[in-house]
Amino acid sequence: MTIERQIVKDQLLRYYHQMVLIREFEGESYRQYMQKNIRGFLHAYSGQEAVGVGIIGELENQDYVVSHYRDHGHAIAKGVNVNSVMAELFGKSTGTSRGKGGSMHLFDVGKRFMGGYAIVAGQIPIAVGLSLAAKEIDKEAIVVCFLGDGAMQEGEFHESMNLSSIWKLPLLFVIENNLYGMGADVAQTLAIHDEIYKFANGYKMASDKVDGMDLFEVRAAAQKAIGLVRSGEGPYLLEAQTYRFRGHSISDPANYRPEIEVSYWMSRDPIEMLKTRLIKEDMVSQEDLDAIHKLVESEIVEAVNFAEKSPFPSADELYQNVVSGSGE
Amino acid sequence: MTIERQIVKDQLLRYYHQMVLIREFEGESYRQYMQKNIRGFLHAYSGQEAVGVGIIGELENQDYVVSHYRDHGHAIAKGVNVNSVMAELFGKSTGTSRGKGGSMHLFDVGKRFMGGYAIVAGQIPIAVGLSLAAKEIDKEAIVVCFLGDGAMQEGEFHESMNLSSIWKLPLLFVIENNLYGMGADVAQTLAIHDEIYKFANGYKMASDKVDGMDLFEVRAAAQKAIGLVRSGEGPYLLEAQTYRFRGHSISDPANYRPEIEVSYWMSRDPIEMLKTRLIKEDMVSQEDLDAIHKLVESEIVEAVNFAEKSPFPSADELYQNVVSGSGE
Amino acid sequence: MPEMNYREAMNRALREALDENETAYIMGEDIGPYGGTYAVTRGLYDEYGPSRIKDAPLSESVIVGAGIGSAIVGMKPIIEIMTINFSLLAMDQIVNHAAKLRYMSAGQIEIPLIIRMVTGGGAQLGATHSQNFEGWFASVPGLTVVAPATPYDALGLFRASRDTRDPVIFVEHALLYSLRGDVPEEHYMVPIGRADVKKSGKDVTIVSHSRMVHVAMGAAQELEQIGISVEIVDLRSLRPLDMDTVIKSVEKTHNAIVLEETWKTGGFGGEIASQIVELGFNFLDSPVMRIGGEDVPAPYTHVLEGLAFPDIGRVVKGVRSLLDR
Amino acid sequence: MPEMNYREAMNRALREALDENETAYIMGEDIGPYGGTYAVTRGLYDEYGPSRIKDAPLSESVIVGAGIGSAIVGMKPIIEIMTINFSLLAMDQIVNHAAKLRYMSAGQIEIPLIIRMVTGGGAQLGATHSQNFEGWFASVPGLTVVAPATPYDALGLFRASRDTRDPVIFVEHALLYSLRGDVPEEHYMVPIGRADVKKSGKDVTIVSHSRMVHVAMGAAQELEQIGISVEIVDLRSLRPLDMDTVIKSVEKTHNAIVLEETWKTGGFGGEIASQIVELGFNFLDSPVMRIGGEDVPAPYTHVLEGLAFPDIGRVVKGVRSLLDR
Ligand SMILES: Cc1ncc(C[n+]2csc(CCOP(=O)(O)OP(=O)(O)O)c2C)c(N)n1
Ligand SMILES: Cc1ncc(C[n+]2csc(CCOP(=O)(O)OP(=O)(O)O)c2C)c(N)n1
Ligand SMILES: [Mg+2]
Ligand SMILES: [Mg+2]
Repeated sequence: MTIERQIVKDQLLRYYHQMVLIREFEGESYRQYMQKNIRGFLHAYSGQEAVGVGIIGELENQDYVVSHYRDHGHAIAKGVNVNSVMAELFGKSTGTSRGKGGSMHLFDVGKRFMGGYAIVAGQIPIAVGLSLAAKEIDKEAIVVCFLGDGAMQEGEFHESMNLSSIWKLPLLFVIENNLYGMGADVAQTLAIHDEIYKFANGYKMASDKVDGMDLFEVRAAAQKAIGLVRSGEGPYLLEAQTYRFRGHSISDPANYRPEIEVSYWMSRDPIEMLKTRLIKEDMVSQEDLDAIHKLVESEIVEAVNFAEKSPFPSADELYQNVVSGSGE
Repeated sequence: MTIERQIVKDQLLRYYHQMVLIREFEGESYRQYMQKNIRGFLHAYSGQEAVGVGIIGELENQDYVVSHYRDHGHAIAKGVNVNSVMAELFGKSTGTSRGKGGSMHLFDVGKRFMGGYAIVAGQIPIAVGLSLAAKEIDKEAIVVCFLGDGAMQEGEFHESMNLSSIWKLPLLFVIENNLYGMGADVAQTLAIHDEIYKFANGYKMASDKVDGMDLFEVRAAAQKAIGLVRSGEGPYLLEAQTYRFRGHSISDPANYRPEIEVSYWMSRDPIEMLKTRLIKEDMVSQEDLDAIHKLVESEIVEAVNFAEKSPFPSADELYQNVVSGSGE
Repeated sequence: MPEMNYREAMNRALREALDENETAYIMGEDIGPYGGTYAVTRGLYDEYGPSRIKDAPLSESVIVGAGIGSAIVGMKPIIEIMTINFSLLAMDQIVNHAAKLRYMSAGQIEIPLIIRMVTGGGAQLGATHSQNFEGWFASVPGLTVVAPATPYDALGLFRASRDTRDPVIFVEHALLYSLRGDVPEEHYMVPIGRADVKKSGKDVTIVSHSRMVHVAMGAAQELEQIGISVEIVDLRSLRPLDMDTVIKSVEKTHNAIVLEETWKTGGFGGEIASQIVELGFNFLDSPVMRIGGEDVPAPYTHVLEGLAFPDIGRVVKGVRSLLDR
Repeated sequence: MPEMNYREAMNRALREALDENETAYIMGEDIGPYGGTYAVTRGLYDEYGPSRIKDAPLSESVIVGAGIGSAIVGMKPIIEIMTINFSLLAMDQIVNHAAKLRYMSAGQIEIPLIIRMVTGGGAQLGATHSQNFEGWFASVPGLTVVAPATPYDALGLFRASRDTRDPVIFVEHALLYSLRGDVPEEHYMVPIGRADVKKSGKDVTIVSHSRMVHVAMGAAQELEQIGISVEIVDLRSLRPLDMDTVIKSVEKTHNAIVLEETWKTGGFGGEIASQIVELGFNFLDSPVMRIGGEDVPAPYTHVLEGLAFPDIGRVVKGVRSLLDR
């Protein structure tokens, strides 16, 4: 195998690994929820893995990622440690936010994963601010802001599109269009639901759409988008067409979706699609993939172990981090 | 003169009268402000008269108009009594809101003039609600919502565009694009400033632009827009290109505008343009117009007289109208 | 009397509203096929259809604004803001518009609008999803703020809210939905602005609303065992505020505790405590005590969240320290 | 000591911020060529240029959000929300985000952000433009709320705000901008969380902030003539709240009045009054009195507006009735 080929293969396996890790992490988090080790809201990213992994994979370490409450996938793709994520879900002091944030509020500033945000669209103005700083003082970084089709309906999205466009900020808006808000069909709630990416025209912003179930397509679209954003052309909007395989959150049986629609999208499972292609094009072997599944299995076991064994935060942490120096 | 011609002439003179009345009313209100009979904020509509008069002139009595703080023109065009408006500015109990509202908050529900609103864009969601009721229980009325180029930058505008579009509400958005917010050049604050009407595309909403200084053009555009809205086609966005002849408010000397720009737009004074055309096309005589100016002069004198002579509200009115029955 | 839970009482209240007035409609996020986040509207979409049960975009401002506008010209909108946390996005429409148009138009405009919101913490939803802003709304002239603590009051106060010709902020607590209680078949109404003595006692008055009423009840039970008799006043509405009932109680017990769930500092409890002092200074044997939430954003983990909100233990302790017993 | 007015003090404060830190910038609506609605930023645009003085679109939410985001990664944003009334449109960014990110990230995120806002009524701007919401912000853990009443404090507190590593709501009063006062040439700082006895006296303590401090001063002057000696405590910041200074004063005077401009019911005055009772019950000769705005939306006409906000006459009357003199 040539070195180039080896590099490509390693990279592809890395992507595959991330996608499987996200999927299995969430499967496990659902089980842990049933056992009441995890509480509150829990929103799974399952089905959308190719989007987060494909886009974040094209970023540099110094680039910032901003997410929302469906943030496990983005966090893991940005390199946040799964042990810490699981511990956060368990509410333990070894969690990303020492148990104070929970599933919807993951943060790892060291990795430039700038947060999960639970107010729909609330993350977008903040992403604008990060990109302002990226442009003015950082100068090397760009910002990727993930948001849903539902978040587009909020006023804050509009304000952010406008400001980032007139100031030509290095900001990539990624709309993960999974066709639903919570249970509301986006066709009933967003006027431009069938050509979302064109919404950018109203801001003179470049945009495109991509099949969010196909990692290769996502990577290609991401490369183009990121390249433009990094070159100083201003913000860019990328619509990724995708689907969430589970309900909106763990408490949602998702009865509002027609079965035929669900099975269509299930048949386009991004992990399966990637696997099939990798095997078919002989890029990796079944053994390579098996090894990854095994690895993920042990990573998940370890994450749960780590979370279980970690201590809860102590009572005095209640008052810490309210403001600088509080609770000390 | 044929009957048809007489009707057309009467109508044109009515428009001319309204435009002059608005202009002179505001001139007088500035003088009264200097004499401290009027206080608070005072925003003149001068320069934009053809927009309000042209569009409202195409409405039926039952149609609703919603305005903002620059509302004298819209109110007068909708038939609100100038005496009451002047009395409101004077803070008198004979004012449209018994002196409680002031210049920015004119209301005459009987005339279906549904208010001036002082929070930029705050009127837009309310106009959406009026049009929802117009569609569902009124069935005959439509709603016109006036807003500025600046108001488009607010999130509430976006939310209102989207909702009214998906619900196909009978709502005409009129953007009075006068090139500035307060002092901010819209080219610096709105990404799509040079083709504002196209912003409607992002909501699959019909739209057009019109020269807002030319009453005839405004009327034609209004007829088309109103016809579509009334026929149940859903909302419509009309951009009227116009200019305010005075500063943002009485306290603004408007130094931020290049002189050449000001003089260009002044040369397109909608009242002068209308006058020139009416005379040139022999639709009315100079005497007709002189008579109107005389009439307006006396109307203004009367309005001031009325306002001066009216009593201030009594102290117990402070507690009235907080909630139903309060202060009684 | 038949029993039902708070959710069922609210569901019944909504049905009545729809049945009794054909211009009544419900509008909110995910109240359609999804059935509502807290399932209060479950079933209504299928029964009444999309024109009465309006599934709205994620646009809190225009949802409230559309409610205002349609109320102005004769409809009877019932708006659901999924949780009070999201009302921050509609603050301008509520505070600058709904609350003020009657006044600014000198009564030309009337807004008979009900805005339902779920308030409160305690479900490990973290800092952005566990707040109580009803006290803020209660400080705004022009608004009416109602906060039932029982299924009976929920239905009765909702009926009264429908008769109100001004915007009503109707606050339901997430953790009360499964609470069961008696609700008569016959029609009744609970007037707005009338507090309710949920338990009578003689040593100390606890003034409270919404979920905290039940925390007070739990504490009262424990305290009973050591011979302390607690009177519990459920305000039921924060605006208008029925201080008569509160003062009458304090006159009897000579001691008062104001209990609320939100951050203690700057909470509405300060208003109530101050009025108790202003109106009942001479009845008081001890300073009015306030028990409220800790002044921290709500943490996710249960070990900390449990410390952030007032609970029975804290109230018991408070009462004992106040009475020095 | 040189004299300058409050506006000039703020302008100097802003210049210093820009001069001393190259990542500091000012962002707001119409602060560019227009010069700022209250002219506080006048001249800065020409001097510092558009990258330091950022004229923003009319988008309160994203203005605040952009401030937050850029503060997180090292800039020093100074945001101007033209008036506090418009902050309702940015409430979500301020309360759900700026105030909470430090906590939710367990300290990973820090937001050294100053948000300036003009508060208050009294200029006949009507109901939507005459409000005081600083009390709401002061109830939110994570925020710091500063409200200077004099040019000296304005500059000194702004300097301290720049050193704060958390979001500061910096509240200026529209009617104070022309107020003159001494401001030293030498560098000084006014620490946040330290109330100031603006006038010492012995019969009654008036606790207040922002413009109302001057109303209290006016009342004190009148009362002096009938032999009543008033002590005036200017809180200067509402969060943190310096109750030590307040209680020390009440210990001396035995009588307390809390004076604020906003609607009395549900105002922040309830917090202060309650704490006075909680901490100083035994010092009090009389119940704590609150004087606040009338519970009405602000009317336009001066004959009514004059009745809506506390003024010298009302404070004089309040003091006399409290002391029964
Ligand atoms: C301001 C606000 N409104 C409502 C909610 C409740 N909510 C949480 S997620 C969600 C749906 C968002 O849909 P979308 O943006 O498409 O994201 P997806 O969940 O599909 O990834 C809603 C309505 C919220 N958290 N914040
Ligand atoms: C929410 C809000 N932000 C800011 C202001 C202050 N303000 C009043 S008018 C105005 C400019 C609005 O410009 P535009 O919408 O173009 O209307 P125009 O005055 O040009 O008619 C601003 C910024 C306000 N009243 N409300
Ligand atoms: Mg979605
Ligand atoms: Mg404009």
